[in-house]
Amino acid sequence: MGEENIIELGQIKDFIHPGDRVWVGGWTLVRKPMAMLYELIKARLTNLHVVNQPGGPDTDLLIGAGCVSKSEANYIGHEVFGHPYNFRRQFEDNGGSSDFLHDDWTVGTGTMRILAGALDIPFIPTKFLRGSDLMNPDNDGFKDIRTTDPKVPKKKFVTMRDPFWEGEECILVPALRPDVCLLHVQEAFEDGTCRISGGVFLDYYAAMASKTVIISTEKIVKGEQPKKAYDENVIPGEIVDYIVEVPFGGHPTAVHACYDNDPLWFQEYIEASKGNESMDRWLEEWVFAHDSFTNYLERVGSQQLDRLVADPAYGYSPNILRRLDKIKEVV
Amino acid sequence: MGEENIIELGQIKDFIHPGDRVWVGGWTLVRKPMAMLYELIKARLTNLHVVNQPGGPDTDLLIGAGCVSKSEANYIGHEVFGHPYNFRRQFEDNGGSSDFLHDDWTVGTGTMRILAGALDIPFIPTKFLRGSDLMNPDNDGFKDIRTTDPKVPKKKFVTMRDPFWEGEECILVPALRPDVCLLHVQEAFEDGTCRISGGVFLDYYAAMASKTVIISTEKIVKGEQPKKAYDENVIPGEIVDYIVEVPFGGHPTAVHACYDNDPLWFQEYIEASKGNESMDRWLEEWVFAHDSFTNYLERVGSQQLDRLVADPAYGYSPNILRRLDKIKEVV
Amino acid sequence: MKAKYSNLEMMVTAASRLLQDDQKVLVGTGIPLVAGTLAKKTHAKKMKMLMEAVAYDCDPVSLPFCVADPRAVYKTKWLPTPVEVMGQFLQSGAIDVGFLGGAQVDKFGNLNSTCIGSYKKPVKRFEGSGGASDIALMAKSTIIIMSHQKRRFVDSVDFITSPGWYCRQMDGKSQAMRSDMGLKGGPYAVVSTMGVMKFDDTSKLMYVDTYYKELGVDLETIQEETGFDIDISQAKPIFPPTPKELEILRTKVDPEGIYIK
Amino acid sequence: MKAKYSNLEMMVTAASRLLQDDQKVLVGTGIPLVAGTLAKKTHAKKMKMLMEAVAYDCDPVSLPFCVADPRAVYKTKWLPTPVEVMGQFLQSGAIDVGFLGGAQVDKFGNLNSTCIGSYKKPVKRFEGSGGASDIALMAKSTIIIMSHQKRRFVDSVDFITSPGWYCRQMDGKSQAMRSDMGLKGGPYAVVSTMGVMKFDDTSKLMYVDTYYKELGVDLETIQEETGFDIDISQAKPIFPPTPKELEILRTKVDPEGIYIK
Repeated sequence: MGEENIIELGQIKDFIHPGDRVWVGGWTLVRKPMAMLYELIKARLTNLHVVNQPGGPDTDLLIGAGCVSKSEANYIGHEVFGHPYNFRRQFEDNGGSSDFLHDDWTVGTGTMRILAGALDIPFIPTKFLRGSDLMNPDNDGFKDIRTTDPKVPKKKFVTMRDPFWEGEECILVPALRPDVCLLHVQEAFEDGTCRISGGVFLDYYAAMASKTVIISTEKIVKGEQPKKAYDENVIPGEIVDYIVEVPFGGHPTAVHACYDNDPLWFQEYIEASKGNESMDRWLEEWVFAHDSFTNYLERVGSQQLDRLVADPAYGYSPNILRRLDKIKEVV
Repeated sequence: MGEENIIELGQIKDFIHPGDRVWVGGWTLVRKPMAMLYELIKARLTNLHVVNQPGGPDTDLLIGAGCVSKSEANYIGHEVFGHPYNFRRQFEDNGGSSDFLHDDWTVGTGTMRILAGALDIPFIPTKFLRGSDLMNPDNDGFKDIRTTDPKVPKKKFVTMRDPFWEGEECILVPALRPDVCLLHVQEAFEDGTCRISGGVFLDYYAAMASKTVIISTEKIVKGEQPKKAYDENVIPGEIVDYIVEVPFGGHPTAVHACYDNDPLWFQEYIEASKGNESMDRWLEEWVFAHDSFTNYLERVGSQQLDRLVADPAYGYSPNILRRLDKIKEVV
Repeated sequence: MKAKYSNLEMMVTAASRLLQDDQKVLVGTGIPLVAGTLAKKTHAKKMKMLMEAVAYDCDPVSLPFCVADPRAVYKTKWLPTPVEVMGQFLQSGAIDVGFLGGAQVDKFGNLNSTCIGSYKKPVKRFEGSGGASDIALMAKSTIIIMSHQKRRFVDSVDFITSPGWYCRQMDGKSQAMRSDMGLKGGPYAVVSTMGVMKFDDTSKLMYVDTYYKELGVDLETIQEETGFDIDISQAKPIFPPTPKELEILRTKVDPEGIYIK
Repeated sequence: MKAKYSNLEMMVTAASRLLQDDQKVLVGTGIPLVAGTLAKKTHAKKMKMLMEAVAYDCDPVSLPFCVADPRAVYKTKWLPTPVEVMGQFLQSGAIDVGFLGGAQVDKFGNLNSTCIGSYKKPVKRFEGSGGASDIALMAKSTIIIMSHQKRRFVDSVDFITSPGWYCRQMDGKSQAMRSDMGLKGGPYAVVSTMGVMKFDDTSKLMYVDTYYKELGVDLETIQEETGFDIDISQAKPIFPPTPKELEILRTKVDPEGIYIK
């Protein structure tokens, strides 16, 4: 990309549309492009089809804000912090009514599917999925729309006999083909080249597989770099469409070498996410009330942000107290 | 692997057997494990099945020394230095008689096949191969042995319709499953962890896909390393079976940041490779005559080795004269 | 007299003892991670601990929140992606032990981390498989850790997220024994808050191998808290945590008391 | 008067002029690399030059021996493997121009770098496809560079290594027009030591677009050195290399005279 593609946070909503298959980068509690997601919620985007594998607060939040009508994921949750109540309510209340469709996968198959997407092959064989109820055709969450929705594969999987070697039964799974890919990285160059530390997860593959790639970065690195630095680059600028500089843009998730998870945010969010009314209040206070991400960070508080800043020697912050049941004692 | 798996060059012949499918790492003129190959030739190994994609002086040399009975490759040659006469003679003289079988592929399909091997899936779809005579069943170099040789896939490729998306015709190609993988790297730790600079090519995938992985390294790095250094590691020790320290072990090929191609070697080798007798004389002088790799390097000459040493600022040597037709003028 | 350790501490210690040097162990977050870390810091220092998202051969000095946590990659020698860890190491059968938790386990060691009730209209919906289904399928052996309650130890799980010894067949409907389906691996043990369960070599049914006698657990309680008839005839009292195991667990593995509260 | 540049220099210059800014160009070693480098150092500075083994957006200060040469990765911003360059960029159709050489080309732009004579008992055997077959198939457009001789410009190649406009069908036997097979891309031009050939929009047959008049090349000679009837009716003299093009080619691109001897 060129420098003309360095954008403002407010612009990203223009590049995402209802019905789009959206890949949200990072991994559950780590390097999630939260600042960009808050923008999408403020823009009241609806009918998104979330395809990232796995999902964390990013996905539960988008669901809770009413932005999502379809999700295919292997996991949606907050790991040790608590349960994804917005996601849960979709099933436990409306019993999976047609206004929210969910298709269950696994980390192994999700990985193979986005790899196939990056290779631009329509499907890929895998050994995973066998032996589980995920193979039961009645449990195919997208069963009713596979023949009608062109953004969904016509089948969840197909079995065939290996014609080349021992002739074992194989499972073919369809490629994931996101329309939009949202990633948050530590550093990006003006030409879109990205640098990620602490693990790339599936971000590179998702960027390669997606039609439009939008990246928020802690820092835009300007000017000529030493060759050594180049060796750390993991995403070439050629496959990046837009970048936006957003310090703390991953909060409340952890960004290696920058800052840690914010347990206080999770405690408040998870409590609020237990009911529709409390969730709406949370959205009002934490999203709609802020006309800029700076306002949001003020809401978090500079004292808390300082506590989250990573110790360069570790890549995380040894200073945050992580036992949610004890946090109240110190705050 | 453990430190007990750090071996001597002379031992590697014990881990490779007639009939083995051998992947030779590097890329045509770069980072080829030549010192290990000279050992295999000295051990008079025969009936090897070479599967690396592509091949350079390594493969032409193994063929010329009579070590190879089968090869599947997308390219065998010396790039700008000249033609692979030993490889050529197999066809032009004996017309591809059964004592040497060759199966032609492409870089794209060779890449997909070793990727499938690393994923341990029996085959993978690809868009490559279409439109060319490589799809003509009469041109299948392994046609006669596919049903009888268990080390060869039962079919060269299979076509099928994509059942998931637009229903386009796809080509499935079989995984490559090397028995032995021979690589040359710049640095290895005592636990087998490898560091490669200047491009990994398909070395990681080949190591992952192979039953036995033997690595020659310019240097074995001892002791605890700084975290920063760890980020450069590309092959985990867990998938490495043996390592051997051989400075200049990639000569006459180029090893990034260590030394450059040796045009003089190529000039003499290519000239000799034009006939069976001259090739035998070359093998006598350059391989069988030396009881150690040190002897071989003495034959190359310290003055020439000095000329090949890479300039750290470039990763190669700006000092070698590269026009073969002019070399005689200065040497 | 009252034991000087908790059921949770006994459970983590018992689980850690099942891990050995030279094994490649793929752990999930939570208690499995705690047990794996305890093993690495006690009897299995050379054991390689992997996490699906990025961590390879990790030995955290502070317990990660999740498998992608910066704490998991601190000082690791290699930073793979899930394509390498799951797509290559696990899928190629190179992982020795998979270490899993779940919401429900049944008498054949099938695990459920998807939902309670029907899949379409569940009474309770959980986070989903994550890597559990893949790990239970492709690891050479699986160890399950779970709190011992009647609602968790059931005759047959509501949803087979992670296949045990009696799996779903390729048609997605009927069930068959794992070996008859040509699947390798399978659950080796279930470590609970009351004891360590294993599986009969022939019937593949869960039985009680050891129980936490010193903590006041008796076999009747285990049967009461198990939703199916379980063989207790071979049950032996477990060897309590050593002072060293307890000290390392409390001071080195989870000093913050994140998991072992 | 005698021209102050060689046919080889004219060929490289003509080829470089076909490349533009903002294109992703996948080049093979040899003359294509020289022409690509010349383009980057003259009119197409922003063009991204890729090589199949590792090089991404390279701008060598010294000409590489091969696509994996350390000279190719000098100062490049990213070091991919062939899985990314070929498996992902090329296979997904993200490469704008493929730049190829070969031993034989036919009137439909099919390329042969495999063998002369029959495949099983060839008169001459070559190195093989390398990435040429893949590039000719998946790049949005292909440019071929080749010395102009009757034995190289043939009516029909002995072996279709790299598909042009009239390709081998899926049965591996019959031939069909590229578009009828649903294949994208195709050869855009053949740059030779005598002129620049292009392909008719409808018949897809090769015709002479420009020729090197100033170097004494005439259309009769081109027809003589071409193994099939070639349309010369639209042929125009080519614009000679500018002093700047020649200077950069001789002093910056190949000062060692490795390719341009």
